[in-house]
Amino acid sequence: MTIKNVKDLNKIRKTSLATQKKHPKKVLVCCGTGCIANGALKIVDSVRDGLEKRNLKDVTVEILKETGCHGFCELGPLVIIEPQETFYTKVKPKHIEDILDKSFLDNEVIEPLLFTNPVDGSKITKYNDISFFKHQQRIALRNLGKISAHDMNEYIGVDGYQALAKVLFEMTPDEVIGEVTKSGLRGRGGGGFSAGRKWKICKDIKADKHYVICNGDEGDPGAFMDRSIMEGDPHGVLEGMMIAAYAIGAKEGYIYVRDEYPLAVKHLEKAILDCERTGLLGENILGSDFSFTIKIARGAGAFVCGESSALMKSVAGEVGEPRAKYVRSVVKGLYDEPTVLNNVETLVNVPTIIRKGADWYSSIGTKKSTGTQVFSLVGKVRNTGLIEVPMGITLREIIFDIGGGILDDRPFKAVQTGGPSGGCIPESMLDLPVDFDSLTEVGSMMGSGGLIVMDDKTCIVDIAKYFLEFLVEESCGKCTPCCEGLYQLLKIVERICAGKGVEADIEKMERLSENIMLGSLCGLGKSGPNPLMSTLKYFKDEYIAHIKDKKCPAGVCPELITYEILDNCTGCMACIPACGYDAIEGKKKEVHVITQDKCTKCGACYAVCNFDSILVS
Amino acid sequence: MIHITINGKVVQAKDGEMLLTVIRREQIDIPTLCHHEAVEPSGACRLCMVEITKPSWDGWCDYVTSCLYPAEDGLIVNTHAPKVNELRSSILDMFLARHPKSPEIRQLAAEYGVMKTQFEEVVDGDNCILCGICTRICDTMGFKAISMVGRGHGKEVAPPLNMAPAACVGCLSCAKNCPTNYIEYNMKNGGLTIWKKDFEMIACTECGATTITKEFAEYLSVNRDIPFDYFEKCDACHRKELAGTMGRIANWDREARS
Amino acid sequence: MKHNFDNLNLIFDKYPKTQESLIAVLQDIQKEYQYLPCEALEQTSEVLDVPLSKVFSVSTFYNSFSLTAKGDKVIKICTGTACHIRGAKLLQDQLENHLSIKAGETTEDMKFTLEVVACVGACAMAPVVVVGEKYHGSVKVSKVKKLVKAK
Amino acid sequence: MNKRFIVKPELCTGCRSCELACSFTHAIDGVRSLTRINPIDGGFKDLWVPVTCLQCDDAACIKSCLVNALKRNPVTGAVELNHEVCVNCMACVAACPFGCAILDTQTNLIVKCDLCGGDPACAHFCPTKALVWELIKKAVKKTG
Repeated sequence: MTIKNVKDLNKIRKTSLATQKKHPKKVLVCCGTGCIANGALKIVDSVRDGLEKRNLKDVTVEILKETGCHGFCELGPLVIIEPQETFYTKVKPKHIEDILDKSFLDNEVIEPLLFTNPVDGSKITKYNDISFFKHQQRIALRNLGKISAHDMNEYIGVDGYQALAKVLFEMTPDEVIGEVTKSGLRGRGGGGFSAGRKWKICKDIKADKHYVICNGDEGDPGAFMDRSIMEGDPHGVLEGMMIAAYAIGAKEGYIYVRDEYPLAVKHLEKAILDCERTGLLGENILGSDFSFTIKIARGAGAFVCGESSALMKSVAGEVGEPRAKYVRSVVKGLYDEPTVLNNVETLVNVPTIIRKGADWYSSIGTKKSTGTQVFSLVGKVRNTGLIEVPMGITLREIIFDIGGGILDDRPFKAVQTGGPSGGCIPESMLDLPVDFDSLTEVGSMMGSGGLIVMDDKTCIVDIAKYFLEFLVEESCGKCTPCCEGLYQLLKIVERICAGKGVEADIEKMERLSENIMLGSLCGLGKSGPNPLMSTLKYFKDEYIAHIKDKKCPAGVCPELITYEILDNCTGCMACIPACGYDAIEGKKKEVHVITQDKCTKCGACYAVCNFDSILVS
Repeated sequence: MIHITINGKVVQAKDGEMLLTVIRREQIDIPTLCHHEAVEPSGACRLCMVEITKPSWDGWCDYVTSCLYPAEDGLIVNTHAPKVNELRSSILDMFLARHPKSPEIRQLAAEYGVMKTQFEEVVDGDNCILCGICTRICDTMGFKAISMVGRGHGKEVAPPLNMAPAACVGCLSCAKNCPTNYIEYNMKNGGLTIWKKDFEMIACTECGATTITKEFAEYLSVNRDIPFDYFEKCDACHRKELAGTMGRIANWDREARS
Repeated sequence: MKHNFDNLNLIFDKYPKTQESLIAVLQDIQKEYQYLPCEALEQTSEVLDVPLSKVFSVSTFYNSFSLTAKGDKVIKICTGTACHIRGAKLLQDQLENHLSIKAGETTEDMKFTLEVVACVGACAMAPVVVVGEKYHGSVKVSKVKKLVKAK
Repeated sequence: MNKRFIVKPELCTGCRSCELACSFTHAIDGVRSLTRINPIDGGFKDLWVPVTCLQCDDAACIKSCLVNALKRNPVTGAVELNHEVCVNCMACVAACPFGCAILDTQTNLIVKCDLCGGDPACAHFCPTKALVWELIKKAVKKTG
């Protein structure tokens, strides 16, 4: 059917809500990329078969929901039974019969599939009782895991496109901009620039065309919130774009999505098609004067395309080299026209801000960083996944309350934020309230919200090397300080990791870093030395250990460590085939020996040993 | 006209004209390696960076590439601020590490006091500094025969698919404007080879001298509406021809008068 | 290698014939042939009216594209930060050793291509290896050989 | 500008003062430039033709320049070459049917007559008035 006006929209909403009411019992299967990797699609099939067997085939659509990501990917596939909110983890197809009979048709709980509290080993039944979810406040992720990601009617059922209707018929573009500005919403892509002010600048420029681009080129390694949002709530992204377009007077929009995110592309394509078919995209949307179309531009794998001018070149089908931005892209962007570029997370917040008001939104978070932020909490932490929390929460709360602490109870060493442009934050700053400005102050940045937790087995110099390797690989090669300077920084760090560093290297790196930051053309180079600089600032000891003592305290850098087998070796022979270099010899039930000349220090033996018999020193 | 201050001296400039243009007009020497007036500035080499400020900026300074920064009224520019000088020598040091054999780079680096690089020299480094002057000129001239290939540290200038570029006419503009004379070409026996492509030079019908390739002449003739026979003689023989024609007319005149 | 290029027109027909479509067209070609054959690049240049040099630049700039033929199965080791911390390097070492190729190379029998890629966005399941289209999370050293056997 | 450059071969003695004047006027950093004007033997007894750019209306050199380095000066009417923009592709040298864009092999720059920006030095120094820079009105009167 077509949605010609607000009345049509409300009719669908009513029907959708009525259906929900009629079928309160539901089976929600998480179909985010993580859960699919763990076999969620097979679960969906099993549930479908199971429902058919129980003569519920006709209402499968109402009962079985293929939802977006819950963020708790490590425990996937996840199944939730509504209305009880029973939360099952690591579900296998063989469990489905039981789940349907006992949990869905009856009110029983299948204990073995419940979440185990890592702290005390107790079982937790309800979704919202799990500390991972309990401390969250979901605005950007509001629909993830709740509705079928590809069903437009369900989105409309949860107040979808109401904000669009509100701006089109009750607000002028200036009022929309005013509201978004007042809400204090800042760009979630990294820069943290006020979204409302950006829109205002763009709108005020007289031009033939204005563009809205949604940046879904989540290039920061370690962050995947944009992916989950695009996959799990594509209509939320579209509605945010439409509101932005109405506010600045754009008729065309693009979503730039990484090609590595095939499911996100698929869901967005479906959502756009649904909107076009029903008239939510196209001419005279909902009977208003507002017309808007959205195209998908697939990125092709270049971190530098997160930089606005490079992204816009990529959208135009060119090489993604940034240009110097003395004229900003909001003034002269795609095809040299004024362009608003916001990232996925920023835009998906907009509909809620419009519906609930700027005052409501700005009451959340801190004064200068309002609202919530989605973090991808990953690395050496117990509960890894996507979380959404109010700004101003401390790192300690995130890592220890939500994340459940460090994996294997090892000591916490650092948390890396902001991806390759950010930095490492040490333990002494765990009580830092997290917002845009506080992170920048300590030499890191919010970036897109990746939080990578590191324990004592993570070598900080190796991390610096890792990010430099990444940046050298991803530098576009246009400007000298970034292309050559980062390369030389990497060479110095490589030398240090190999035990060939000298003390003067530290000062050399600091000076070179400063010049790279001063001289580089775009953000990639300007912030490229951040991971190195922040680790130099907070973990100088570890650099000194590498340089002076020729030791890697974390036991990571191959040239500075040795592997030895201890006497408690049970002679299980697991390490022998794991070693790809024939460096381990030994007989069954006898202590094995490593031939040091052959050992490449790859760590495979350490990884497979179940008896802690391998010593790294 | 607007006024800006460069190194303490107030100078006039056109609104929106790039700072580098103004600086060069004032005969102030700042180095560039990626700048050519025939093409749009790209801001790649970063050597032309200068320190700018304004009285209203409260002591705050910015560092910008002068080739890309438009002049604004009241701007105060320092072309040799300490930070800028340090940046330049650092960049030249990076260049020197990458292209230790290039005489042009060595000379420029020496001018900034960098005699030997403090960084790790790139083994088997070539002399291409990836300034993109060649590719940008080729684009501007309309051939678009060569381009940047790859990215980052492994980037290079190359013809498409690393094969003789169909769109190249052998105008040699890429090679002649390369700041490090990296692009090789070979001209002998009335032929030219560049980018692995062979060309035939047009030989003057009078004296046999060569000026441009047949392909280039054909391109100009077709696309620029120039009769092809213009290209068949060299400039010296054309002048001789003109002298002959004018001479004949003058001689008639002379004879008619006498 | 000989290919049937008839399918190219199906790809071209999906998009407007402008430079804006270039990356999308190249992505489809990459999907179809697992790499970008020269002939396909030449045709793309002609059909979209984009100079061949620009097509070549774009083809070599972005990570998604490859100019050499790949094996039947592409194994991608995610080296995002989360995976790096949880041992992606070790997996790379094991896979390289096992397949006797380095990352970026293809086995002689053209069965496997090994690649390291920046984040695939499945950080919560680190370390991740993608074999063909299938994601494998929390990959352990002991599972590596199975990954390569998996059909 | 209401002046024009007139060449009168019948008055030329081939003394080459014009060449010297041109060369010195266009010197760069004290290095003399290649002359843009050449008295060439006209093929008849005692007849020299000072050959220089005719500043053609439909100039082949301008058409041949793919980087817009050649532009007509609206004041003097001369076609001027901007060396900063020129990429030395030799198109103009090859295209000029009168051979008046020339490569200066000393400096590797292409040179052509620019009427010295409105006051041609050669005319100043021509001892026999074979080269004249004169008001158009006057010229019209004379011929008319």
